[in-house]
Amino acid sequence: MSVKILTKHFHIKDSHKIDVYISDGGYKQAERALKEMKPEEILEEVKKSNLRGRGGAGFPTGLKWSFVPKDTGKPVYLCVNSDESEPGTFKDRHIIEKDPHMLLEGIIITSYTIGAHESYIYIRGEYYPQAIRLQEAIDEAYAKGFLGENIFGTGYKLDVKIYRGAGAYICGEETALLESIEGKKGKPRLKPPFPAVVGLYNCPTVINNVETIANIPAIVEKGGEWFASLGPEKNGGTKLYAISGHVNKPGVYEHEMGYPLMKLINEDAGGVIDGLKLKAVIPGGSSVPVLRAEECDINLDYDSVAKAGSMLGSGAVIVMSEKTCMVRALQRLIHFYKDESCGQCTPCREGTGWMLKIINRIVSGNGRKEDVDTLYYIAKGILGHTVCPLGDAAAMPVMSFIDKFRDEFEYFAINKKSKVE
Amino acid sequence: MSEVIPIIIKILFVFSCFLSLAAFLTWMERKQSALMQDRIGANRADILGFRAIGLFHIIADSLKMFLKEDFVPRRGHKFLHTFAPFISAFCAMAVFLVIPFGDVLKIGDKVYKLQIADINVALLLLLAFMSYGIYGVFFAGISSHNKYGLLGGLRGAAQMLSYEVIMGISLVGMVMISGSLSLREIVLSQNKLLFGFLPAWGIFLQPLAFILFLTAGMAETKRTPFDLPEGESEIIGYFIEYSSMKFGLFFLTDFIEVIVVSALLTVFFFGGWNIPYLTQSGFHFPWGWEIALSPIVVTILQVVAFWFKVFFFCWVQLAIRWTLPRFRYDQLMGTTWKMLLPLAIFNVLITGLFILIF
Amino acid sequence: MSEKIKVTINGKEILTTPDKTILQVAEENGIDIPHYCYHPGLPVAGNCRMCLVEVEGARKLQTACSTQVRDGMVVRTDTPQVKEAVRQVLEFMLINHPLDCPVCDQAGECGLQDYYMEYGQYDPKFIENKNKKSKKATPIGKYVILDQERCILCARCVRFTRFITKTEEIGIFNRGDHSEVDLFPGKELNNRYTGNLVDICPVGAMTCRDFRFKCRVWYLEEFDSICPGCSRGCNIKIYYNPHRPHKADGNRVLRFKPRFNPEVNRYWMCDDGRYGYKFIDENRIMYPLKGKEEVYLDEAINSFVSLLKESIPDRTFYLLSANSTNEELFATKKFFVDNYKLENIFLPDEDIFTGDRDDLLITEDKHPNTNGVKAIFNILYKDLIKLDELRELLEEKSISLLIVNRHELPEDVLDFIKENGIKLVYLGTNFNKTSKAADLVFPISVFAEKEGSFINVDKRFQKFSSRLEPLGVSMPEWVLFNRLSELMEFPVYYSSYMNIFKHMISEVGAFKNIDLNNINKYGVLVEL
Amino acid sequence: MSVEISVNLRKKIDEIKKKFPRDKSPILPLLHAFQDEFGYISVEIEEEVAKIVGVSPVYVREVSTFYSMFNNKPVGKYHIQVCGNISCWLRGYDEIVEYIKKKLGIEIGETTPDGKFTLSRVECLGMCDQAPVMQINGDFYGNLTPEKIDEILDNLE
Amino acid sequence: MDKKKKDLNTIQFFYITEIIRGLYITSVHFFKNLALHILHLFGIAKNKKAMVTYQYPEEKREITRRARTRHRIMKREDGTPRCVACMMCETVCPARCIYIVAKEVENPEVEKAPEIFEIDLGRCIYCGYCVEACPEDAIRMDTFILDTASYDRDSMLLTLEDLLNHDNQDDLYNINYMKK
Repeated sequence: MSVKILTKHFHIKDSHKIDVYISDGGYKQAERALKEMKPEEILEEVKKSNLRGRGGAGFPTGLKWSFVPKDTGKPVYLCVNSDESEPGTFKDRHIIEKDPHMLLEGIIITSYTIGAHESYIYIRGEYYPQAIRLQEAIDEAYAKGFLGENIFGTGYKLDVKIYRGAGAYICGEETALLESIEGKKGKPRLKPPFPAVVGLYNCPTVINNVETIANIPAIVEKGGEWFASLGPEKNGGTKLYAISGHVNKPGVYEHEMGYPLMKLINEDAGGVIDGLKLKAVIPGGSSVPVLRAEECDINLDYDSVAKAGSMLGSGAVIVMSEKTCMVRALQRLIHFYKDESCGQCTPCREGTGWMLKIINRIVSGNGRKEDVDTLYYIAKGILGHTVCPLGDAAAMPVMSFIDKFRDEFEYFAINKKSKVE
Repeated sequence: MSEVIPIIIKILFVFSCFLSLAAFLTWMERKQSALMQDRIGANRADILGFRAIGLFHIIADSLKMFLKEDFVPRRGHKFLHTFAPFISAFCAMAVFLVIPFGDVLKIGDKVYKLQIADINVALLLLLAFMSYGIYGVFFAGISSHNKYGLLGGLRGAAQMLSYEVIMGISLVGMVMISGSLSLREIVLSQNKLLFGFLPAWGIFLQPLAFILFLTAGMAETKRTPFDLPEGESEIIGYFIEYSSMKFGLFFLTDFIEVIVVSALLTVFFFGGWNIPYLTQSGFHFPWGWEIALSPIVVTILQVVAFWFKVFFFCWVQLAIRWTLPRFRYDQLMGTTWKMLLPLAIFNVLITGLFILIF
Repeated sequence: MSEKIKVTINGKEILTTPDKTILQVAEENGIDIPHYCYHPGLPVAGNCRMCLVEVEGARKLQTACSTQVRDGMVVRTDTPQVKEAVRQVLEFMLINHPLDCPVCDQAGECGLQDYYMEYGQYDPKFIENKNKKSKKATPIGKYVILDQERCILCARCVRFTRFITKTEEIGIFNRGDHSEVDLFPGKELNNRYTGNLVDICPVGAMTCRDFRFKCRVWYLEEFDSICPGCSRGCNIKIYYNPHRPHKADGNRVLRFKPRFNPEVNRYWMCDDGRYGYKFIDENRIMYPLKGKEEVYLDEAINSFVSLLKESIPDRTFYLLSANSTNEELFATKKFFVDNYKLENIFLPDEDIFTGDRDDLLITEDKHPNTNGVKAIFNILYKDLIKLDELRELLEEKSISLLIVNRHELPEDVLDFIKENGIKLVYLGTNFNKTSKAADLVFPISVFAEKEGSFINVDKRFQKFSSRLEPLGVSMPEWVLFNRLSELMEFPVYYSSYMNIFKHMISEVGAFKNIDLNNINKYGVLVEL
Repeated sequence: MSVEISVNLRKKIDEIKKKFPRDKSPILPLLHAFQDEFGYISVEIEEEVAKIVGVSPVYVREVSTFYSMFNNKPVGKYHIQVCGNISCWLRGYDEIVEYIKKKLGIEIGETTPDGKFTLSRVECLGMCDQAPVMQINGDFYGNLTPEKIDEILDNLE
Repeated sequence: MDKKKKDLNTIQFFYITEIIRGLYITSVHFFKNLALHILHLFGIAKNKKAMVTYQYPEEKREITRRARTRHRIMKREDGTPRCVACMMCETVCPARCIYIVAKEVENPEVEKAPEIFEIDLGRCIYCGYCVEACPEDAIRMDTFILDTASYDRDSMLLTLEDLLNHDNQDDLYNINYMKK
């Protein structure tokens, strides 16, 4: 069996309870970090670990932390992004449900490193039971003195607060998330300035994904080099792969970076359902380009997937069998992006609505052959012209679906029925 | 007293004849042009639904002329402006004083010459009056305080002066042949036969003079193709600021001049009242036939013949007007001085030579 | 910021300062970058995405409105990518924009129309139904009408109410392509600058209820002027309709719009001033009145002269107006004070210090030129007389001739005048009760019909010109005093406006730092 | 029409204000609290929240209309939200939602006449491993089949 | 001059022959038409036309269906004018013969309608630009009413009522033109 970092407590009963966590060696690293290490040392370890942001963009975490300006006189904030709304993604939910204290320990270390005394966990509004569980964990940690004033007797002060979203995919975008915490509409901000300089309440802010933060205790424990050794070059550590769709055993599987995709589908997830043939895979959550079955022979790390013309994203693998109609599948996706577009900037606001109207028309049997080109044209018009990456996220699947399954779209538009159904 | 009454009667007769002919020409011009152009022409004026092929337009026109506002430009010369049309009309009409429209009328023992005044220098009088006509045009042009009027007036004056010369010289030949300046004498001189059958009309004796006179005469009337002083499509000419009956006079003068030119053509080149082979006792054809007629019938025939010839030349002039386009101004002046004047002088020389020889 | 940096836009090297954005630098140098959400008077939003430009080294196209210039930056606005991007963004903007330009009052000065002509997708691909929104042509305040369907969500209005008036009435509700600009249910716009929303709206989503449908904007012509609504002296443009008199009941002036002046009003003006233009065309005195009858000007002037000659200066009383221009006041002073030797010349305080003011533009003093009166007549605020006390004053000084410039006299004064047979001469632009009670009325042209200058509350001397003809025989006051001077055989005679203006700035001490040849378009500060 | 605030809610409000003291941050938690209490966010509630936070009500309305979880119309006692995104759709969303529609006799976005159920379609609920999924008033139900739906809905009734 | 003028030959140079030729042509027309007219008076040879013109009020020339004739304003189904007073026609009109004053309409779908819509036929040059410019297809020039002459200027002014007074959508060619 491969190394488990994030899921190592998952099998234990009541793993979310603080006592269980402590008995399994929890909060040791936080204590050690606060008492023995300097923030610079931790930062150095994290940089060495090649840990890349697990939220989707894959930005090196250590680098991100180092952007925080020192001595601005303003407080520094840590925001943990748990607004896990990308279709196909559910790994953060597993961490929060089964091991919230690992996350909290990570938060303590991270906050200490960047000098934050206040930390927000932005959890999506739909995760109501999970929010309750996390709140329980925080309360337990406060009771033990791991949070609050004078942590571990070091005099270090940290408050962790949960902020519940209310159903907006866009709040997963870091600046939109900040806006949301500030009590506004989740409309992404213009960058620059980046949140590391001007973030929450105009103060320097670090925003990291839950999975990223949960990796921190292990890095502190075993050192950055060990972590970096786990995956291929520039891709350190293990990754939670969330697999869903037409597979027999959907779920979260932890593997080292660079785990082969076909192995994940066939071995971990138990293969495609009903023994059907594989048709397509979306390897990193709905917003990344789709891969055809024959392109799926790749390793799952940021660089390899990018080489194959897609993105690892959040590591959410969505598997589609040969029975899947790609037109209808794209309709679902466009519907999602149209629904979740914040409406701030023009191309995304109008473009997604327009794409939905066209694909709805195709699906309802009123399509024309030109519509496929129009769809592609609109997607191209959105791509790269928006404030935030949601526009790109909406455009990329459309372009890749049409690139790779154009025959199916044209068949539907001309013959008014699906090619596979 | 008994001298005066016949003259008054003759004046009334002549004036009623050519004035009604002038009025008739206003209608005829329209109708003729219409027929030449496959149109139907003026036919709208009606009295109780009766249209009389447009003849009522003459009445309608004159009514309109009389009823319209009489207008003098604000900065125009009021006296000259008013006076100019009268000069024009008067000079044109005065020519008829000397035109013989018949031989003589014998009633009982009285013999009346069918001519208002038989003056022995009639030709000079005639040319003089026609020259005076220029004043009308010129005054009209300069009194209007209008640049188009002025231009028209200048053009008119230059044109009329130039053609006046041709007109005079072209008639010298006929004067030489007849040996008189009296029109009556000139007509009478044509009342014989050449080679026994050809009437000794000016046209046969002086064909070149006929063409020259016709051209100059038409230029005198300032009608197409010599209508540069008016030029409807460009400057509207010397009477641009005229309205009502003052314009009417110019308009009428136009037609009177047509008749004048026709009458002069008749007198000089078509034997005036002469009808070939008709003598005081009746027709004497060269091949021997004779028709005896009473003198009064002969006189009537001659008068009718005169007016018929006049009418015919009116028709010809109108036809030319609606056939030819307008000259350019340089062409107009070039034609007079470079072509017509040498030809006219040449004509005089040739005539002199012939007279000398025969 | 004296530090200069070098930026290259479309191959043109530009020296500028680093505190500016690409869009500002481009605009200063005559390079047109299309934009909707950017407005120089508002914070940057960057949401319309029209101002995309190519910045060398950047992976994606950048918004010119939000990207600050750096030294050595190379920007291109004319590459095919930029053009294609702008065209597509414009197309996105238009897909849900209703095609009701024929109805829309913005047509003719609409950002969408303008840019469509330049960047438009002339081969439209959109064949779906347009989104319907909840408010189509709904009044949202006294002066503004909202049409959500025409809105392109540039959020200029939202930012205006948030950052300029700080009244925060407008928000963008819902999300995605159902986003709509609206007020909170049951509320309406209740700030005093709502007209600016109409100005800043780049499309026809917010149109003016007052101007609505009166006239098409392309019929209008404009000239620069100064708002006479209060002593702020906001710089305005007057839009008038010279060629189509059948519109708007024949009124010439149809609207005021603010004109940029960084020292006075920036980009804005208040509703009171903006919609206070109606007096220019309505209820005007056009011809001199003697008693109640219209008379020829000569006759009226002769009557005035005989009145002046009958009354001795001690028994004559002149009420100045702070609506007169400096030149008029100067002529008044020349005529009445210097030549006629009048001492009873006063400025009443009418509605100065009403307490109606705010921090943005509106001032208490509702006259444009109170400072001008101060400068020319050396009157201090404490010297102002109160109209309520006018009656006692008239009685005390046993006045026989009262000359009123534009004021509305209180009822008791009018009664007093009637009872005591005081002759009342009224100089004014519009009819009021006083003009109706006057023995002699002279028509004075309004500010929009004459050249002149005002001094605003901050002692800023601002000139204005005119392109309107005076209505009837109305004329500037100085022309009237000129005629009177002639008949009274006084020495001063002004042949033209420039004449009097030159004389004024050379003679009035407060104007000594005005340079005749170079009067700043933003006005000159004078010393009072 | 003013909003009556219960003692419990008042306590919650104070707590939230203490926890998120800065700027407009309390708006979202407050709206959550009010929605828990009243079931939906009415215009009056928005004004009330604005008063509590001390901002213009426009801000609150912007927020409450922006986030999909805040209902701006009254909903039934049980708000059934069926995930319609790709993973759930791949695993049979269409049949599930058809079944619920038939069972309750309503279309998406409607409320049953007795005011008990409101059916709506939502985007990904983050439960793709148990697709197809629905959420009823905060509780998740995964691996749905018609039989399971019967069981769940019947238990609610 | 691009084309060189044809040089006159010797005979033409003297002009006389050419004048006679011209006179011949015109005279032939004259006498032929004179004869025909006289014959027509007696009802003979009516099938031979003596003229190419039409005697307008009595005879009418055939016009095509696309001819521009007097204007009309189209109606909506409820009878209100389709015009929204956008002033496009007023703006484009080179003769400035259109006068529109707009008013507001309660219905937000319509919003704007003409209060005054007048066309001064005395000024109109029938260029048809207004029809081209109209974005609502509200103004058309297809009434086939040609005889708009009048004795005073006021009656040349068509009001909105006049312009709306037509049978909507029907074949106005047949109604107004052919049946006369």
